[in-house]
Amino acid sequence: MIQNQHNSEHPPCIQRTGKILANRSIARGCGEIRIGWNGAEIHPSPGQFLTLAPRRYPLPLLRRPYAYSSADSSGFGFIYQIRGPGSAELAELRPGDETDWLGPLGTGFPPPEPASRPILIAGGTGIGPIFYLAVALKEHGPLVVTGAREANLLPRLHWPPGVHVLPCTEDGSAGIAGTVMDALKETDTSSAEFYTCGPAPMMEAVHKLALEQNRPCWVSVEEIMACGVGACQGCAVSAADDTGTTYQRACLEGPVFNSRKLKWDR
Amino acid sequence: MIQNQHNSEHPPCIQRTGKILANRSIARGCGEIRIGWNGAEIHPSPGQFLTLAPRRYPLPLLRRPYAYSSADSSGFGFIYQIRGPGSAELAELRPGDETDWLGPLGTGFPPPEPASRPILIAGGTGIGPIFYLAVALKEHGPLVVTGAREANLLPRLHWPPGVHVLPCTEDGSAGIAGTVMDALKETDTSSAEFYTCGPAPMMEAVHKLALEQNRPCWVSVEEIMACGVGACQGCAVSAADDTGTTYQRACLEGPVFNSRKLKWDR
Amino acid sequence: MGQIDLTVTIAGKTLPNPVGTASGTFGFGEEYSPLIDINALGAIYTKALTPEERPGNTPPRLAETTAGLINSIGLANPGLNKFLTEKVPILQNITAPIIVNVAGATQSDYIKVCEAMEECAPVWGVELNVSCPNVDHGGMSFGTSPPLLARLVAAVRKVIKKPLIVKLSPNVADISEPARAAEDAGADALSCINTLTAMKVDIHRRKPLIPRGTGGLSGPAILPIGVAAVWRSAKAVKIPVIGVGGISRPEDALEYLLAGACAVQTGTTLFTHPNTPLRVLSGIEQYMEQQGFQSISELHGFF
Amino acid sequence: MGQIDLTVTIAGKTLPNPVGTASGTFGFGEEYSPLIDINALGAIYTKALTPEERPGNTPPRLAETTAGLINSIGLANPGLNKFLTEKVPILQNITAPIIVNVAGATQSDYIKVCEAMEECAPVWGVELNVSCPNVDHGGMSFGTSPPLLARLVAAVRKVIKKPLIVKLSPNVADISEPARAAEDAGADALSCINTLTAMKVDIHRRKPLIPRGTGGLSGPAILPIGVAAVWRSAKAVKIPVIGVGGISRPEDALEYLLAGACAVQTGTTLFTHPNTPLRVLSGIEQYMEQQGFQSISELHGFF
Ligand SMILES: Cc1cc2nc3c(=O)[nH]c(=O)nc-3n(C[C@H](O)[C@H](O)[C@H](O)COP(=O)(O)OP(=O)(O)OC[C@H]3O[C@@H](n4cnc5c(N)ncnc54)[C@H](O)[C@@H]3O)c2cc1C
Ligand SMILES: Cc1cc2nc3c(=O)[nH]c(=O)nc-3n(C[C@H](O)[C@H](O)[C@H](O)COP(=O)(O)OP(=O)(O)OC[C@H]3O[C@@H](n4cnc5c(N)ncnc54)[C@H](O)[C@@H]3O)c2cc1C
Ligand SMILES: Cc1cc2nc3c(=O)[nH]c(=O)nc-3n(C[C@H](O)[C@H](O)[C@H](O)COP(=O)(O)O)c2cc1C
Ligand SMILES: Cc1cc2nc3c(=O)[nH]c(=O)nc-3n(C[C@H](O)[C@H](O)[C@H](O)COP(=O)(O)O)c2cc1C
Ligand code: FES
Ligand code: FES
Repeated sequence: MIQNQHNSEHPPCIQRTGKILANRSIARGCGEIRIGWNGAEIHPSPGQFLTLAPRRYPLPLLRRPYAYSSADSSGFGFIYQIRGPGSAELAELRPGDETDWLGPLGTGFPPPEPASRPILIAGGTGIGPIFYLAVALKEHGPLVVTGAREANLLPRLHWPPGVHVLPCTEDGSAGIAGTVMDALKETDTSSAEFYTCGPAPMMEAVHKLALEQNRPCWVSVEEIMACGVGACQGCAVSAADDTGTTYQRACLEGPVFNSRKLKWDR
Repeated sequence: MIQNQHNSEHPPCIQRTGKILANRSIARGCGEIRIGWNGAEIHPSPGQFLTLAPRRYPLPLLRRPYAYSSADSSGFGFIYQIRGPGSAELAELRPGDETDWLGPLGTGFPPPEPASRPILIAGGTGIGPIFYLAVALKEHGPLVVTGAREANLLPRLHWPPGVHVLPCTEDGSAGIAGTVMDALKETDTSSAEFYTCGPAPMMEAVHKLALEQNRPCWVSVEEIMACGVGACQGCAVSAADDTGTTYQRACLEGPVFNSRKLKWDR
Repeated sequence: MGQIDLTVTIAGKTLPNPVGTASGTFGFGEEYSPLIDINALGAIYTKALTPEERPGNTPPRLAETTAGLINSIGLANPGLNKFLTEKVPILQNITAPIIVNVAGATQSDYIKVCEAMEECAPVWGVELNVSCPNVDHGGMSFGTSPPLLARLVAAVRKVIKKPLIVKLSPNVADISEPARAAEDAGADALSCINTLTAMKVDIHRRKPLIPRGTGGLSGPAILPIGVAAVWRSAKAVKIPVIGVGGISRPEDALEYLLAGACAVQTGTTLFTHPNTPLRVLSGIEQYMEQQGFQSISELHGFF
Repeated sequence: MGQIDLTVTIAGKTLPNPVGTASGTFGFGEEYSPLIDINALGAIYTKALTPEERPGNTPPRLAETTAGLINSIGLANPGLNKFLTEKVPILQNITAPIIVNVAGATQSDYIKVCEAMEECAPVWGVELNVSCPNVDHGGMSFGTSPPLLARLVAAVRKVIKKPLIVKLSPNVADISEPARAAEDAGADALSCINTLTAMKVDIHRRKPLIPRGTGGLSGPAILPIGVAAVWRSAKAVKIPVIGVGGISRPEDALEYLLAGACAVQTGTTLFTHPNTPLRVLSGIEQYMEQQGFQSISELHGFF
């Protein structure tokens, strides 16, 4: 079960050294790392994230944020896409190597409203937190829609029973041919509670669908971060606010926001 | 045989990628690397050097200079001491790894005058070029005096027949107990031609001995370098000059200088 | 270790040790409390405080560069009222000295905040931010014009008896001029340096990564610029100078101290390694012990 | 590739392509000839030339920093006479445009060298170095005082018809002021930036690594400072601006070009990778091709 972090006290974060348990490729340019607690077990909720120190500081300079994709008594995991110097280091990690992690950070996904059906939509690197959320919500029979350009970009994951997965590929090489939005058109979303993480245009489309259907929608945003703990104001995202410009911190009030509370037209 | 590079045209330097043939430890904190020509054989003289590009540019930023300790048809070598980030990278190199080298650079040691006896004095990292010079001069029956603080800091090297080696350790754990200067006091240096490379105070002491004995003396200096090819004026060393301040470039006119042409009192 | 005196004196008040956290990188003190023993710090320099609440600049506000970070936060802060009602109760539980970084668009902005800080018990002293490159009205014009700076510092001095530190901009030809102007107008100490004007371009979108265009550069890349600024400032004035810019290791802090700083601040590096200030502090202690120094002030004056 | 126009026009004369080598890092042209095809360069900016021979500063002259290099060469150069007799015969065999970097202690120093360059056939143009932080009389005071700079540029303009580039110092509050002063006084182009005042301390010897104390910082660490300076200068003037500082990759050069530079220079990085300018050039070409640009000048004006 997941706890609603919204409007609640945050459990304090910790910084520890963990040993890599496994590092496997799960799609082209995409891997999943599992790390042992090494005596410092915590209980992150889906949507929360950790940051990893760069091994060759100061190149790159900043810790890199990753959302938890799993956490249990044996350790925790996340899914990463290789993009630049930080994630390139991740691909080099071998079991037994050590890494400096800091977590849990941020505010995760709230539990669904009673009688609503969780519909989870993931694109790209959004798959990690969506996987973890699906596992946590498996008793609710969630539907997961995951999209990628082509079949070998779709992460290979072991979904638990109770989770219905609808993979989509733009080129039709696996699952439904089309985007996640095409797949959603074919789906009954009248009682949906939307949860989404992925590219901004995808999340905006889901947000608009939720508005149309008058259903709740939770988005997990990605913003460049420096401190990750709410101190630097660097990760600001524009809030929907008629009275003037206000910002929320992606690392503290977010990364998960009620989609109606964000400004989408910047 | 070695050519006298002094007052002669320099053979042009080249920049190539070479494969590591071997990398072995030869003393505590000290290794010897051998690199293949990979089709680009050149003929560096003793005292000349190469520069290596840092693998994790821009940390460190600059190429690192090393004097040749060997060069034959199978490849070339140099001896390195682990000091900072550049040399730490060297210790990680394995046979088959590639390295970006640029050489031959600078002006090496001149051949000895007729009827003089080459006495070669090495301290610390100076051992590389002195070894190469000893091999080149083996028909002259050179005497090599090498110094270190203790036995396991003395590089283990295969000296060719014809070379007389006098190891010294300050703590007496191997060879003569004392410094190289102590050993030289016990040696007949009346017909010596001195060649030295190592810490500045040691070279200065050899220079003074040569002055006293009125014998020629060649020193190979170490100065931080940027370009290595004479373009930046960064590696200036003060020249002995009554008429005012003048400088020589360690990378082009040097690193080997007639000790009488340098200013020793800075 | 007991032998070594690590305290730093500014205007007759002492800081327990020379390593603080730089303004804007450590919030108002509490955010990092789960991660480091904040009461072991020499000082906490808060995020800039202005009379009115400021939302800050349009995101994105950060861009990484080679060994550096560009920020364009834009003085986002809760404003004086919320500071007094929401932050001060938290600051009361912190025993490390709190130095409030003060910013404004006009002289009266600075005076308003400084008056309030003089009355605010948990505040040890103030640091005037006359060097923020990230807003149109952030005081940068004060920092780059010695006469304007002198007038501002003299006016603020009238309303505050607590230690008054002036934070200088490196975006000048000769930092000794504003340094002297601030000293003559009554500053108790200087801090150098704030960030340098910098830009990163997204070559694919063909726009600066930061909407304002330029932001302020911090991090290891600027260390040697900060050390030079401290050396020049410390030579120009008699008041203490606090070194900031690019410190990530004890050796970096020692460069500042040897160049004439009485104390240091660590900023950007603590984002990556929150323990940086305390690691730097213990490295300074170790160096002093090995080299036979008894007090921080003995580290100056070698060149 | 044949489609793309890489030429750059300054005062009616053209450079074959936008990538040159920065003054002081490439000698007088010949040193790097075994390592790179120097005639493929867009321009070679020579080491500073002064009327009299200068030995340069007391060594050591270099210190490495995080992603940067501090130098204190001090305008070491053969002087005008030896330049004419020893360097010009070599320069005559180089087809790449030669731009002579001119320095001096006084206005008449600059005039003397510029007069000679006007007569010297292999010289394409001059770059006035009014921004060297490494000598007491290196022109830095010209670079940080717009009125002095205007007077100098106007005086030099009278003796030279060849392209006259003024190299600005980043050690100023607002680079648009000297930029405008140089333009108004008749400069044909600007280059930004020279090195930043910086210091590195040897914490064991407790002395600066460089005997003068401070030197000039270059290398990847300063890239975002240079890009900001070019952006601001290019917004302030109508004449072309040449970008220099921290370029090690084609992406870095593209940041400068998009920020308003008409051309770029690579310095420090070529010490480590001599082929940098040509690698940067081919990366620029590739980008232009992929993005559908026909000429360098189309890269400006997006922000
Ligand atoms: C809350 C949160 C959760 C995330 N979860 C995941 C995840 O589960 N899986 C995943 O693959 N990626 C995730 N990301 C994105 C991930 O942090 C970036 O891909 C990573 O930082 C890229 O670093 P790099 O050095 O490999 O690439 P770079 O080339 O440095 O950057 C590539 C992209 O990542 C962004 N980025 C760089 N540094 C940071 C930073 N410090 N903070 C945030 N963004 C940055 C850049 O703006 C750029 O768009 C998450 C980001 C956030 C903010
Ligand atoms: C002509 C010449 C020949 C040399 N031959 C040898 C050799 O055969 N074996 C050997 O072990 N060492 C040799 N050295 C020294 C070697 O270059 C330095 O040990 C190496 O550069 C240190 O780099 P680092 O990153 O490991 O250490 P750092 O921590 O970066 O430096 C340690 C010391 O090396 C000096 N140094 C750093 N960078 C350079 C540079 N670019 N050029 C010159 N000195 C630098 C520093 O000033 C410092 O004193 C030679 C130096 C020169 C100039
Ligand atoms: C995210 C961020 C926010 C900052 N905000 C302020 C500020 O509000 N007031 C101020 O005087 N300096 C501010 N600074 C500048 C720092 O206090 C410090 O002077 C600068 O970052 C150099 O130190 P560093 O390299 O250790 O970070 C800020 C710096 C950063 C990185
Ligand atoms: C060793 C060295 C010597 C330099 N000499 C000069 C000079 O004589 N005249 C000049 O205008 N700039 C000189 N510069 C500055 C460079 O031309 C350039 O402006 C600066 O290094 C920034 O570019 P970079 O980061 O690509 O090196 C020198 C720089 C270095 C590193
Ligand atoms: S990253 Fe610092 S406040 Fe969010
Ligand atoms: S290192 Fe550049 S001239 Fe010697």
